[in-house]
Formats: sequence, C-alpha cells, structure tokens
Amino acid sequence: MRSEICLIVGGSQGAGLETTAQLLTTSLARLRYGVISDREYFSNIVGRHSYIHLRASSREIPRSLKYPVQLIGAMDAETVFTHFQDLKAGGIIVYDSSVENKTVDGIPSMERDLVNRLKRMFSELGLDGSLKSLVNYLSREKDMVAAGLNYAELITGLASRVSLPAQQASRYVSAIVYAAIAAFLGLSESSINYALESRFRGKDQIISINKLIVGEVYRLVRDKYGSLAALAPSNLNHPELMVVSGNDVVAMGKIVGGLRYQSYYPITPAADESFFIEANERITWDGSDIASIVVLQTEDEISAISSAIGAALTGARAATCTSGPGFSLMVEALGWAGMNEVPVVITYYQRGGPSTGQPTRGSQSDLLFALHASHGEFPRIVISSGDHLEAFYDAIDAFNLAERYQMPVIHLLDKFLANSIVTMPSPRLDEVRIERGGLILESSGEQRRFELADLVPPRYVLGSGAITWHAGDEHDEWGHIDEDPENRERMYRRRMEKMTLADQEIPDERRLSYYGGDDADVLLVGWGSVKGAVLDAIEELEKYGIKAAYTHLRIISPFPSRLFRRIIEKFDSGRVMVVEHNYMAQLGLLIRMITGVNIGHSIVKYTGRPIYSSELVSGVKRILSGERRVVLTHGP
Amino acid sequence: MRSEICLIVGGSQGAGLETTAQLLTTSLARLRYGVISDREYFSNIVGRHSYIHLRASSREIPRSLKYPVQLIGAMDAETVFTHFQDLKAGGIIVYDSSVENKTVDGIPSMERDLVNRLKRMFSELGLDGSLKSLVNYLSREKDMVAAGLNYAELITGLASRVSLPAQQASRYVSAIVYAAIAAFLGLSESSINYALESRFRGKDQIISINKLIVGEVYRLVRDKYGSLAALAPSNLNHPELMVVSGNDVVAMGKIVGGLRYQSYYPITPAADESFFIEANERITWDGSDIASIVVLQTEDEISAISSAIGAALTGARAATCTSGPGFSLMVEALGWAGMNEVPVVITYYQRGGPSTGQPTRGSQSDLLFALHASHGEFPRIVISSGDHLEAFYDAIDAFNLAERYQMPVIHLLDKFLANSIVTMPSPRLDEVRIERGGLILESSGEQRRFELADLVPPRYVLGSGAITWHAGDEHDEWGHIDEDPENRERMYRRRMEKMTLADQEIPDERRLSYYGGDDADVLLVGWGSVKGAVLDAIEELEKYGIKAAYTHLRIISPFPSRLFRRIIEKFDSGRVMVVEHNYMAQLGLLIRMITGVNIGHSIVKYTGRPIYSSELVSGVKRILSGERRVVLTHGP
Amino acid sequence: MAPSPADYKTGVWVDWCPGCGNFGILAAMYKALAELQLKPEKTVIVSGIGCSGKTPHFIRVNGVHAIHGRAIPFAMGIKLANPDLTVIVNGGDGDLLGIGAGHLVALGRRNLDITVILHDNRVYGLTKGQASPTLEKNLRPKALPKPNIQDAVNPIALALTSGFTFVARGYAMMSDHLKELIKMAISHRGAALVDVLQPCITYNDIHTAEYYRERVYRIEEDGWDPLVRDPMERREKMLEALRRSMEDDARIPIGIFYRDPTRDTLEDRIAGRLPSYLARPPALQKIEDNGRSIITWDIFRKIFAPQFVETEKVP
Amino acid sequence: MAPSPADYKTGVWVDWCPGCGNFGILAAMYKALAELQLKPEKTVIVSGIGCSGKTPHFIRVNGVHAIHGRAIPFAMGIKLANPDLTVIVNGGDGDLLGIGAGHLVALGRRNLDITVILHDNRVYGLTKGQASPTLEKNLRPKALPKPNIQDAVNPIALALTSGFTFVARGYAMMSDHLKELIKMAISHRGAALVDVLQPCITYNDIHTAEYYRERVYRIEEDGWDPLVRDPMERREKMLEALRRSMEDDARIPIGIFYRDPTRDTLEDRIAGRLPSYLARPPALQKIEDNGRSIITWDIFRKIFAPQFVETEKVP
Ligand SMILES: Cc1ncc(C[n+]2csc(CCOP(=O)(O)OP(=O)(O)O)c2C)c(N)n1
Ligand SMILES: Cc1ncc(C[n+]2csc(CCOP(=O)(O)OP(=O)(O)O)c2C)c(N)n1
Ligand code: SF4
Ligand code: SF4
Ligand SMILES: [Mg+2]
Ligand SMILES: [Mg+2]
Repeated sequence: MRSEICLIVGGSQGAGLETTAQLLTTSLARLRYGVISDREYFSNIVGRHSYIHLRASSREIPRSLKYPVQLIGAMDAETVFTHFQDLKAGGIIVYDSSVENKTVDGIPSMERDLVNRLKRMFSELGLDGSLKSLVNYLSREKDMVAAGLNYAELITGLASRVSLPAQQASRYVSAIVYAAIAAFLGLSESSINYALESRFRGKDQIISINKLIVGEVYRLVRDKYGSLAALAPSNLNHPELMVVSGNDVVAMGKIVGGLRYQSYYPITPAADESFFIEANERITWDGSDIASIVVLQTEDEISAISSAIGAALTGARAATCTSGPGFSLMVEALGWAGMNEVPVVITYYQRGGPSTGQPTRGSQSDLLFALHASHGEFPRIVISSGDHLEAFYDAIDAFNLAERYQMPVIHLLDKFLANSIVTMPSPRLDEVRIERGGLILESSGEQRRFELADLVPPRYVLGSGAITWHAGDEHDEWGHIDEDPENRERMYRRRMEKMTLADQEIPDERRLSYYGGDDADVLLVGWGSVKGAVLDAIEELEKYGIKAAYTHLRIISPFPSRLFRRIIEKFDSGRVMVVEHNYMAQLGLLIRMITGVNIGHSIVKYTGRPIYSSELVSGVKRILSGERRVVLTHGP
Repeated sequence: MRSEICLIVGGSQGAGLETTAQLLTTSLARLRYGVISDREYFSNIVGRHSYIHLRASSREIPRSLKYPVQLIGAMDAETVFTHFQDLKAGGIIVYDSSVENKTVDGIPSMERDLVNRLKRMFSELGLDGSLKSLVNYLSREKDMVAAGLNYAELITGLASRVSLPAQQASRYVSAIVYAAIAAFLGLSESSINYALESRFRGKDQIISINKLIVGEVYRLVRDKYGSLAALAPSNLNHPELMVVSGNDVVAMGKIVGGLRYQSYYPITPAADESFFIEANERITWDGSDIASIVVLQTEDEISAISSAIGAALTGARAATCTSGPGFSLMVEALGWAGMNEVPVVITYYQRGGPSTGQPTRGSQSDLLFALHASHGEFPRIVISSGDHLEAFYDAIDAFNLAERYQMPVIHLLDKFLANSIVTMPSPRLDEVRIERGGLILESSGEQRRFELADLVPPRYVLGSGAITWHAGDEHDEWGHIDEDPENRERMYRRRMEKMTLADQEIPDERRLSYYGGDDADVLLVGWGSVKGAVLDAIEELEKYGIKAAYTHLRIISPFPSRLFRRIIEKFDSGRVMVVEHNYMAQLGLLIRMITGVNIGHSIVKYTGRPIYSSELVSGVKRILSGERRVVLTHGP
Repeated sequence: MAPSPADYKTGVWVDWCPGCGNFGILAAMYKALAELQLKPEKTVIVSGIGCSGKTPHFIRVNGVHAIHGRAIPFAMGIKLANPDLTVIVNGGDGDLLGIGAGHLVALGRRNLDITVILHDNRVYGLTKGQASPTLEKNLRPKALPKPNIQDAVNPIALALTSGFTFVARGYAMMSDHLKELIKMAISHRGAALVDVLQPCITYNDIHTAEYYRERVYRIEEDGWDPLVRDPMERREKMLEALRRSMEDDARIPIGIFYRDPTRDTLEDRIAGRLPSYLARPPALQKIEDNGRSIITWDIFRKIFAPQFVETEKVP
Repeated sequence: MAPSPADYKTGVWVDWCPGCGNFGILAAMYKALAELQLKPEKTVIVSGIGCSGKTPHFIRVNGVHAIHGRAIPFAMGIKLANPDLTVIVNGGDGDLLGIGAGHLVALGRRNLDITVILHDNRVYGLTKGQASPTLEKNLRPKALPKPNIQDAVNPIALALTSGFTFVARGYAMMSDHLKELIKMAISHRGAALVDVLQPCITYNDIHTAEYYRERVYRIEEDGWDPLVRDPMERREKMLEALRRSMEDDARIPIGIFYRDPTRDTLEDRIAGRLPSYLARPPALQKIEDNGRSIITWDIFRKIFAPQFVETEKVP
C-alpha cells in the first residue's frame, strides 16, 4: 500500500468533472488523507478539456503537485490523449471503452498544436491514432493497467433501471469515474456514502441514484482489478478538516476580518470569492443578525474600487477583488485612495497576461505592476500569500494594516491558489486580532483629517459626526486643495514616511519566512504560490545531498530588507536563485531595486501551468551545474 | 549692459499674463535674444496667481531658469507679495501704484500658508502688510527700484482716448506691464511693433490701441528710469527663431512624423498638443491636400487609446496624448497593444501626482509606472526628452521605433517642458527619417500576422487585402486563441525577445548622452527636463573648481546598460548622483534594478516647481560634502 | 435654531470666474441645505473633477472631491455603507455624461437614493473650454478650433431611460426655482437628477445668460404633472416626459419632468435580503470585541459548516 | 461567383455550449455577409470579451477580439482611419451595456457608420452566469446566489436616446429574420444597433427559447413604419419607437424600431472639414517618400509660419 498518490481526472468542461473531484476530495478528507489539487481549464463554458491534478497523502497534507501520476481517470478520449505521457509506467488508466475508436484528429476541442504533436508521435510509434491503439500500446509496452469501462452501457443501464431520460443519465459519467478511482484507491464505502450525502445534501433522489451507479462501478472495478493503488490508512489525526479553495479561504478571512462592503465585477479567477461572500452575506447567531455584508456587482471595476473607497470613507471595512484586467482599470482610483489615505483592500488574483492573456491559467506576472500602479507616488502595502492558511490570515491582516497605516493594501494571490482545493486544518481564530488603527467613530465639528502632527493622521470617518473634506488634489490638513509648495512638501513627505513607519513596525518575521537549516548552502527565493513546490523540492533535494533553504516573501511592500540581507549574505551568490511564475523574474528585479542584492539565477515558468516540485528539483540541479536561467514548461 | 536677465511677470489667471509673455518673447526673439520661460499657474481659470519666469540672453539660448531675478513685472499686488523675496538686491519692481493700499490678508486668492508666512515676516520687519509699506521697505532697505505706475489712471486715460468701455480697457493692463519691461530692458520700438503686429495679426484696431498704450508707458518709463536693465545687443545670429512650447514641438514632430490619427481626452498639460494638431489637421500645398489628420476628442481616455490602437491596426500612424490620470485609465488597452504588437504612440506629459495631485504643476514621478503599467509582461519602448529640440525629434522617432519593433511606445514628457516657451532654432528636417518597419500595405488571403519565424512578424494591416485576426488572449500565429503551453511559451518568448533585439539595434548613443569632459570627477545622472538645469549647473560648478559631467537618459527602455556602465565605472561612487523631479529618485531605482549599479546619492524636488540651476549648484555641493539626499524646494 | 444658508459656507475662497453660473448653483445649494435643515455632519457632497468639482470645498458639509467621472461610484459606496447619510453628487457635464456616462446609466438601474446635480455648461470648463457632451453639433464656443462634430446627448432623456426616478431641469440664474428643485430631489427617495443649465462666462459665448433668459419656461405652466401615482402610470408619464425633453432649443422647459416614488430603492432591496441593514448598516456594525473578531470559533464553525469534513475516527 | 455563407467560415472550432443562441447569430451573420457579398478583406469584426467575444474567430473576415467593453472604441479607430472598411461590432450585454455603456452612448452621439450586434442573453456567460444589465430585477437565473437587485436597462431605449440612427431587435433563433436585420443594419449609413435576444442554455433558465417563442412578434405586423423620411419626423418617430421599446415582457416586439438615414455620419462631418478625407483617409495616405517625410522644409516653414519669428538683421 502506498502512502501517497498523484492522479489526474479529466473530462470536458461542463461534464461534471468538478463533482468527481469534490466527491473524491471529500472521501479522502473523510478518511483523514491530506489532499491538494489543481484545476486546469480553458476559457470556455462547455466542451473544452479540463482536468484535476490531485495528490493525496496518508502522512502529511501535501503542499504541491508533481509528475508523473499513478492514475488517470478519463471521462473522455481527449483526457487519455492529453495526459498519457504523464502516467508513470505501470500506472492505471480508467477510460471509456465505448469511445475506443475515437482518433486524435477527430476531437475538435483539442488544440491543433497538441494534435499535431501527437500525430507525429503516433505515427512514429506506428499507432493508428485511435484511443484503442493507444491504450493497447500503453498496456503492452508500458505496463499500464488499462481499465476500460463501457460508460455508454453503464449509463443506459442506469437510465433504464431508474427510468431517467438518456440526457439526464449521462450526467452520471462523473459518478462512474469517481467510483472507479475510489475502488482503485481502496476508499471505504462509508467514505463514499459520506461524500455523496454531503455533496448532494437535501437531494435525496440524486443521492440514491448516485449510490446505485457508484456502488455498481465500485464493485465492478474492485472485483476485476482489486484496490491496485490502495492508500495506506492515514497517519493524520484531525477530527475535522476543511475542504477549501483559495477563493474560499480568502472570503472566510475577509468575513472574520470584519469585511462589510465588497464590490466586484465578475472576472476569473476572482469572482468565486464574491460569490462565496454573497452566500454568507447575512450572519446570524442565536436568532439575531450579528453581521451583514453588502456585496455589490458593479458595472465595471472602476466602479467597484471607487465604491469600495467610498464605503471605506465611512469606516466600514471595504474591499474589492479582481484579477489583472480589472486591476488595470482600478489604478486611477487606487491613486486617490493613496492620496486620501483610505484603507481599502484590493484582493488581486493574478492570471496569465498580458491583456486577456490566459484568463483561466495561473501566473505571477503582476508584481511590478501592483507595486507601481497609478501615476505619482504614494505608499501602499503589498501582501502575497503562499498557501491557503497564509491566505486566510493575510486576508484579515490586510484590513489591519490598511487601517493602521491608512493606505491601500493589495493582497496578491494567483489562479493556482484560487482554484486549488486542499484539505486544510482549522485556522486558529484565537490568534486573530482586529486592529483598527486611529479610527475615530464619534466626533463633532470640522476636523483636520490630514493633520500633519503625526505621520498617520486621525481618521475621522464620514458619519462620525465630524465634518471633513477630501480631495485627490494636494490638500491642506483640512482636505482643501492647496498648491502652496511648502504644504506640498510636508504633505507629500508625511505620506511617504508612513511607509518608513510601516517598515519599522511590521516585524521582519511577519514579512519573510525562512525555511531551512543552518547548514543549507543553496537558497531559493520566492513568493506566493510557489511556496509549496519549493518546500517539496527542498525535501527532495536532500536526497541528492543538496541542502537547500527557502526564503519566502509574504509582505513585499514594505520589503523586509534587513532580514533579507542577513539571510542572503550567508549564501554563495552562485547558489541563490529566484523561483517565479513569470518571464522577467520580477521578484529578482525588485530585490535588486530595493536591496541592491543581485540574484543572478532564476527558475521561471510562464506556460500558465503550476510549477511541479518534480521539475523544480531538476531545475535547481541545472542551476547548480551552471545554468543562469531555467525555464520550466511541464504540464499539458 | 547685461548679457542676460531673469525676470518674473505675474498677474491673476485670465488677466492677460500670457499676452505679456508672448509679446515679450516675440520682441526678444525678434532681437535675436535666446529665451526660455516657465509658466506657473493654479488649476483655476480666473483669479488665482500665475506667473512667467523668464530668462533671456544675448550670448546663448538659455537652457534653464534660475533665481534670483532682476526684475518683477507685477500686474497686481499679489505678484509683488509672492515674488519680492526672489528679487535680487537692486532689482526692479514694476507695480501698480493704484493698489498700494492692498494688504496681504486682503487678497483671497492667495494660499493661506503663504499669507501666514508673510504676515509673520512683515510683523518682524515692522511693516503694516500693505503693498506700499513693502515697496517702501524694499527700495529703502534693499536698494530696489520701485517703479510704481498708476495702472488705473493709465487705463482710464486710454478708455477715454479711444472710447472703450472700462471693462474692455482693463484688458490693457498686460500691455502696460509689457511696455514697462520693454523699456527697462531697452528693447527697440521696432521689436515692440513687430511683436504687437504678429500677436494681433488681422486685428488692426487692437494693434493700434496697443501701440497707443504701449508707446505711452514705454516712453514714460524710459524717460523716468532709463533702460536700467538694458540687454547688450545679441551675439546670436539666427535669421529666424521659432517661438514654441513643448506641446507645440511635439505636435510639430508628430505632424512631420506622419501622424494621421490622434485621439485625446482633454487634460492638463497635454490638451494643447491636440489643439495644435487640430488647428493643422489639413495640410495643403500647391492648392491640394497633401495630408489630413483626424483629431478626435473622445468620451474618455479608454476610448482615446482604444481608438488609436484601432487606427494603428489599419496602418495609419496613430497616437494619443495625455497625462497621469488619463494614462492610468489607458493601461488595460496598453496591454492589448503589447499583446497584439500594435505600434501605437502614447505621448505622456507628467504632472504632479498622485491622483489629481497638482494638475498644473510639473513632476517626473511616473517613470516606474510607465515602465510597468498593465498586468502581465510585454515589451514597450519608453522615450523621454530633455528639451524642445529633443522632443521634436523624439516625437518622430517614437513612430519609427513603434513600427520597427511593433510595440507601443510611450513618449514621456512633463509639464515643465510642455508649458515652457523657448526660442528654438529651426530643426534640421534633412536629418529626419521615416521608417515603417515590416509594414505590409498590400496583400491578400488569410495571413499569419503573428508568424513565429522572425522576432518581429510581418505586419499585415487591416485593409491591406489580407485577412488577419487579433486577440488579447494568447494566440497562435493566425491570431486565434490558443492555450497550448508550447505555443504559449514560444509566443511569449518571441514577444519579449523583441526587446532584446531593440536593445541590440538601437545605438547606445541614441539612448544616452554624456555631457562633460574626460577629466570630470562628479557625475549627475538624469532624464527629461532636468537636462537644462543640470547643464547650466555644471557650467556654474566649474567656477568652484568642481568638474562635473551629466549622463542624460533619453531612451529609458530598452535601457542602455552597457554604455551606462562604461561611463559610471569611471566615477567614484561617492560622487555620482541622480537628479529628478520626484520623491523616490525613480531613475536611481530603475538603474539599480536594471544594471545593478547603486547610485547612493540623489537630488530631488517634488514641490511642482522646476529645478533651478541656482539651487542645483548648491545641491551638488551639499552632496559632495557628504549628504546622501538633497531635497530642493525653491520657487513660489 | 434653524440653520441659515450662511451656516453652510466654508471659509474657502470660491475661485470660479466672476459671473460664472456656478455661483447660482452654489447659492441654491446653500439655501436648499438650510431649508431642509440638513445636518452638515450627516451630509456628504461628492464631486468629480472640473470647475463644478470644486463645489464640496465651498460647502460646510462633508466633502469628497473624487476623480473625474467617478463621483457616482464613490457616492454609491458611501451611501450603501451608511444609508443614514444624505449623499449629493455635484458634477460637470463632461464628468457625468462623457467619461462617467456608464455610471450614470448604472445609477438609474439601481435607483439608489442619491441626488445628482449636473452642472451643465456644455463645455469642459476647467480644461479650457472644449466641447462637452451636451454641446450641439456644429456649434463653436470660443475655445474650439473648429465647430463641434459630435451630437449632443440629452441628459433628461438619458436619465429617464436609465431608470432615474426623479428627473428635473433647473437654471443656475433662477436660484430660488433651482433651490426648490434641489430640495425636492434630495427629499425624493431614489436616484434623482437635476440638470442645471449653467452659463460658463469664460468659454461658452453661445449659451449665455441672455440665451437662456429668452428661452426657459416652467414646465408646469404648460400643465405638466410629472408625478407617477401608480406603477401603471409609469410608461405614459415617462413617454410624455421624454417628449418634453425633446424640445429643440427654441423653448427650454425647466422644472420636474418625472417623479416616481413608487419604485423601490436599492437600499430597500438590500434590506429585503439583509433585514438588519437599515438599522445597522456596514459603517455602523461592530466588527470586534476587544481586538477579537465577533466571528468566534462557534460562529465560524456554524457558518462555514459546508466547508468542514468530519473525519472518521482513527480506528 | 457570389460567395456562400460557408465561404465565411474559418476552421476554428466553435466552442459555444451546444444549443447556445450564439449559433443562431453566427448563422445569420454568415448569411448576411454572403448576401451582401462583403469582401472578407474589407470587412472587420470587432468584439469584446465574453462568449460573444469569440465571434470574430469563427468568421472569415478580419477579426479584432479586443478587450472587455471596448469593442466600440477599437472599431471607431479602425473605421475613422479607414472608412473603406465595413466595421461590425459583436458584443455581449455585459460588455456593451455594463462596462462599455459609456462608449455606446458616445457612439450614438457620433453616428459613426458602425453596426453593433448585441448578444443579449441577460447574463454574463463566460464568467459563469452572473446577472447582466439586461436582467430584470428580482429574477434569479440559476447561477445567482440571490435574486437580482438591479433593474434592467432597456437597450433599445438607450440606443434611441443616445442617437443611434438604426435600432432594431432580432431573435437568435429566428435566423432568417435576424439575417435581414443585420443586412439592413450593415447597409445603413450611421450607427446601428441590433439587440439580439439570445438564449443562454447553460446559465439562463428563465429566458429560454420557449420563453421567447411564446412572446416575440414582428413589430411591422403591428403596422409600425420605422423610417424617418424627413428630419421633421424624427421626434415623433423616436417617441413612438420608445413607446414600443417599453412593452413589458409579455409581448416582445422584434424588427426595426427606428431608422433615420437623414442624419449625417461622423465621416460626413469629418469630410466637411477635411475635403480629401474619404478619398484618402488616414490609413491610405502616403507619409514618406524614400524615407523622407512628405513634410519638406518648405511645407514645414509654411504651415508653422505662426511659430517663426524673423529676426532683425544683425546691424
Ligand atoms: C481621467 C481624467 N481625464 C481628464 C482630466 C482632466 N479634466 C479635468 S476637468 C475636466 C473636464 C471638465 O469638464 P466638466 O466635467 O464639464 O466640468 P466643468 O469644468 O465644465 O464644470 C477634465 C477633462 C482628469 N482630471 N482626469
Ligand atoms: C476588464 C475586465 N473585467 C472583467 C472581465 C471578465 N469577463 C470576461 S467575459 C465577461 C462578461 C461576459 O458577459 P457578456 O458581456 O454579457 O458576454 P457573454 O459571455 O454573455 O456573451 C467578463 C466580466 C474581463 N475580461 N475584463
Ligand atoms: S471656466 Fe466657466 S464654468 Fe469654469 S469657473 Fe469659469 S465661468 Fe465657471
Ligand atoms: S454560457 Fe451561455 S452564452 Fe456562453 S456559450 Fe454557453 S450557452 Fe452560450
Ligand atoms: Mg462642463
Ligand atoms: Mg451576456
């Protein structure tokens, strides 16, 4: 029995793949396995190929994904064509034997580039391009277990047994694949029932149909193949686990953090966060409302951020969330928030750019933009989270920092994190603090909202009883337009020096985490969602005698220069590298700009697919053997 | 007789100050003097204080402004109150004796901060706050020549002589001030007549009224004071001089460069450029139209850049022009242009930020923003001009580079340059080239607009006969959406490597100019409109035995790293400093980011007023005596 | 004691051109605020950028001088987060109908209780007199190098078709009439637009005070009753209001074109979903208790129950 | 030989959901293009972002898949720089009436000769079914967590009040009728809008094909003649068109609401200023001669004469 497994479940968009993944993750969580999964999909609603790449472990909560996989659960022929090269020799393919005759160029949804590559390959291998010939080849030459199930027959059987119209019955393909995988993994029937019941809570008929078909397939596979890829019982010991996406945890963090106004304009991969908040807009306890959150879909992102700024001026904790194209539209208003010292939070999920780019793929290519967006100079805090738990706490802290320093806070995340679903232990709410800074909720008369006495002025909010003015123009202490050069110099400097204050006050350890032993002599530097892959790669590298450490940047502005320099100083510069999801190695550039430290090596990836710990390991080795820049490209 | 003079003419916005300045500059140019002038004004239409700071020379075309001045021409009391401290001992004040009793706190248009400072000062000096007491004090204690003229009487006299309504006659205050200054400077009557005739061409009655009042005041002043500040005859020898603002020269450059579509949304200090182009939208020669330019005022800046991109797709040279707030709205579409390799030109006049900031004041605080604006990564060229002549050539080159490399070009200018009026020798059109790169104007059939074969693909334009597609999504060679990771990697890399190509091809000397001798041991590094002040400061520093040189960055992206390193290497790092109009010393940061070279010293200014060579000289000395950062603040 | 218009003045110098129509609008606002006895601390004026955008600095209520074209979204956030506040937008025609037109349309769709006062001078004042979206085609006010080539948009018709439930037009130089309109607009629950004809003495030499003096007339004198008493009446009233908004410029109606108190506001609709919304809106909710979130572990566990999986006991 | 609809197909796989109303729109477009015999190389389709935004990739004419909400300004630049081209915009209701509403209003003011085809499915398709600006209040298509709290905007009325000179509504599933509308819209000189009712099979379970089948009727069957024959008729025709656009959803008129060929287009107005504009528009002008600007020194000296000062001779 194995202690962990990597697998892929694939199918066409809209065919129920997410259900399969949810059921699988829930069953696994029920059995206390740690799970992480990434979802890859096209910018398309129905028909294009989508897949879940999942890793489950009985020893730990896994932090990253890797290749090759041990199992492919294919809802359609395209899945097999797309992924078979990532299956380990001896691995398992669950596929639909009723579409065996499909050929690779008979599938219009496949990218032409991929089809062409495969056709070349198949002709070299002497295959005829059909699913059948491929599967035969794989079991023959590569020892694969080709578990063909006739989905069509199974569905027809089901349809007639429960008298469902064919169209509706076909939705149960996802259940077939789920059942087959569960059988191979040796998941218990109770965990399967638990998953079905919690996924379809309240829909009894659907539950019972599912149980029927799942049970049938489960037994069929178990009986025919046995639990070939059975997972060892889990060593983990959590009485409960959360199953959450990155969007979910940020939403939860914001709710715990006191968010009261969230405006947004729909955009991938941010919109699900607002959807989650809206579903929880009203929070009751003991029969009475203890919190209510206004969630507003605006006409565009300009309105989203502008109205969030407006809400923040009243003292409500206010945020908006978006991705690159939306943020690009927000930069003018962002500058107003900077000028008027408004604690507004922008949750920024990066996706593949530039422009529309790869709207459903991941990237970390907006760092320098987020740091310098908007004309003129004003301070801002930029936070970035490396995993789900960090994202939860950071979502709360974003408000605390925004209010403490009275400046906009950009919380940078990315599609990888947003859409990956993990099992997460419960966060520790007792560690959470709500700090509102110099907020003044009750006052009266005209007040100096921009008093020069302290770096951070008193924050009289609209409705507090005070009368205040605000202007995007340079203003005096009262908020009235003022073009006097001496006032200009003082106001400008005070605003900018708030950043110095934040730099003095926010502990370095809050901003940067160092992972690794004192004896490490290779240093990887990164930010955001590369964290998991890097930590896993480091572990793996130990096996090759390479002692690597990781410096993870979590608050990027103000940049923790002192601690960073102290750390990096200990390493030979030939053995330090940045790891990032972009072309330019932006964090590397930023570090050079801010600290003057030149990190001469980089491992980058910009295909839109996550960095896998497997490819990262070899990337590090290539750097250590003299390459300056390694471009990773794995993943279909 | 003096070889040069610095003076200030001030008055309230809308009272005719620009006319005074134009007349003065035209007279001076007519007499072959070199002139540079800066206009400072509030974001206001009528009533706030505005002034022209002008320097004229008989030996050269001056490059920058400096303090103190030798003459103040005041249209009102506020001007004297605002500027008297900048007048050199022994200087001349032309003022209105009919408002002698005005006191400093009786002028509502003055900034409260300034009023308070003056009140403190006057009470220390024992003055009663009136214009009269101030003027008396200045002539008594500071040897000033207080040339009081009773404007009210002069105007009433004029009104009755030419029977004008009082309201209309009051417009001739600007003529009074002009005449008085002309008399002090000893400008010839013929130059005055030339100025009046060319300024009011076609308006004979206005010319004759002007001649009347100007003649009267000119004689009055000359007879009473003599040409106290007479300029020596000019040594310059230009048969003609252009009198142009920065906006004008950029517009002229664009027209020469083949601009055919200009879209804009009005904004200070950019709008005058479009106004100029619109006035020249139709160019005829020998009775037939040889060029016609569509100039469109759009509904916002998003539409301005989007439509310019659309126009560029058809092969027309297309541009938009704006300043910070407008550019902030353009960043999303900018990314589309990057992704689709569209040669669109954005003329970007920086002004004081952040947000509305100081809309009518200057700054250079948008460098890092311009370089990193928009989500995702794509190449762009960023040019910045140091003076009027550079701006003219750069405006043309912007199109050449955009078309050669098929990428957006941002031409960074600033309000200082935009609104300063200079006498400029004629540009050399024989040095101008129009280079259109891989433009394909005639073709047919479906074509690969994004062919991978070369770094810069063939540019089939809409209407060429070819059929092409474009998408903001990552696309294949045909322009169709393509999410394949291998295609992604190739397309992304090809786009980014166009920058490497540009870096290889554009001569370093085109991007960077070095001014100074081989023996220089102090290096100033700057960009944009600081050039003039730096060059003048360097000359001045020689008098103190300081041998300084200047490195002027003119194309900032791609950055001329090799040449830059070669230059900076020769200097002791303690004697290198950046000079910039911003807080963060952005060019310094950029240089560190790109080249790794750390310039530890900076001289910055962010009050919105230009850097004066006078204050820069002492700034450099302070750096050389050990200060790390000098903040300049001169100028009201 | 009831406040007087003077109580709403700040000490800030009003730097509009002498003779500008904005003075009339400002005077009407002082009077309207005073007569409505609006509490300065409970009132917020939000503006865009332009000559008109400076308005908040001259009025002694809370002021938010936002960015060009975005006064409406700023105001929306303020109002939604604290519906106790009276929120008024002052903006130019370029601001509200050019760069900000999309937000105007969206406000209509929402019927949020905000009053929009449109300073309609048919030019871009602060950028020196370019054509604004309300300038008719072929006209050439003095700063234009060539006559205008774009058609004018009709603010009344646009507001009506966008869903504003109070739509009126006033004239800056008829300050008392305008004051009444502003009072009614502020008192109206829902999105209100007052299009104010505003002479720009510096740049608009066509639509001068004389121009308007000869043309404006009171719409009610024409027998128009703008009030929708029943939702069934909406369509006919609206069509008639539209008809009246389409007079050519020979006669310009001022007064109330349309007034529909029967439509629910966005606040009402939110309150339908969040019953405690009006009593404890976002700005007035407590979010912490001694530095601890009010979302305690128990509450957390309850609201996010769907995200939790109870694991099987270790055997 | 006259082209057939199939000649306008690209090989690109159409990745809309099976049964999506967009297929009907696409089919109508193929036919309209073929029947108008539009040259692919002289035709440009510009789109925004959304399911609808993918349209250009499926049609064998020039395609510009722009950014969300900005198809109209992109199209404007193309058309103005080369008025020889036939320019068509395909966009979603979110794209054209939400984020892009300001540009739609501005296009009306300009009456530029562009055809806008609005894929009106009342949801944001590509982002998974949120409410679009044409979704009525209180409705809850299946992806919404709560019923919609914003009112719907009326695209016909908005286009009419913005100044569009051709305004029609079609239905995606009546492909031949729609084709005729598209043909007329393209043939019309001036800004044209075709609001196309488009079932979204995946997210809009309210406005389904059945929903529309029961409700749509042809406006001309009601005796409506939308043509403005004389500028004097404009106001009455427009008001009647507005009235007809305000049917509640019980009966939904399709067909031409308004057609006014009497108003000049933006191109006409530009040609009035630049006489050679239509013959040699920006895209087709020569700007250089052997690498030299056509603005030679003599020309330069002439056009910029006002900037030159002839200096006095050195004495
Ligand atoms: C994004 C942006 N674009 C342009 C400007 C420049 N600008 C300042 S005021 C103004 C227009 C003013 O016209 P209007 O809105 O009619 O107001 P008015 O001055 O006439 O009251 C413009 C375009 C700006 N501030 N921000
Ligand atoms: C600036 C920006 N914001 C948001 C998005 C995300 N987005 C993609 S499609 C879409 C809306 C699609 O709705 P609609 O315009 O109605 O088109 P449909 O898909 O329904 O055809 C949105 C909001 C984007 N691409 N760009
Ligand atoms: S420019 Fe016009 S609108 Fe602006 S203050 Fe002057 S008169 Fe008023
Ligand atoms: S989501 Fe709706 S609009 Fe988009 S393709 Fe599917 S059915 Fe069509
Ligand atoms: Mg205006
Ligand atoms: Mg839609």
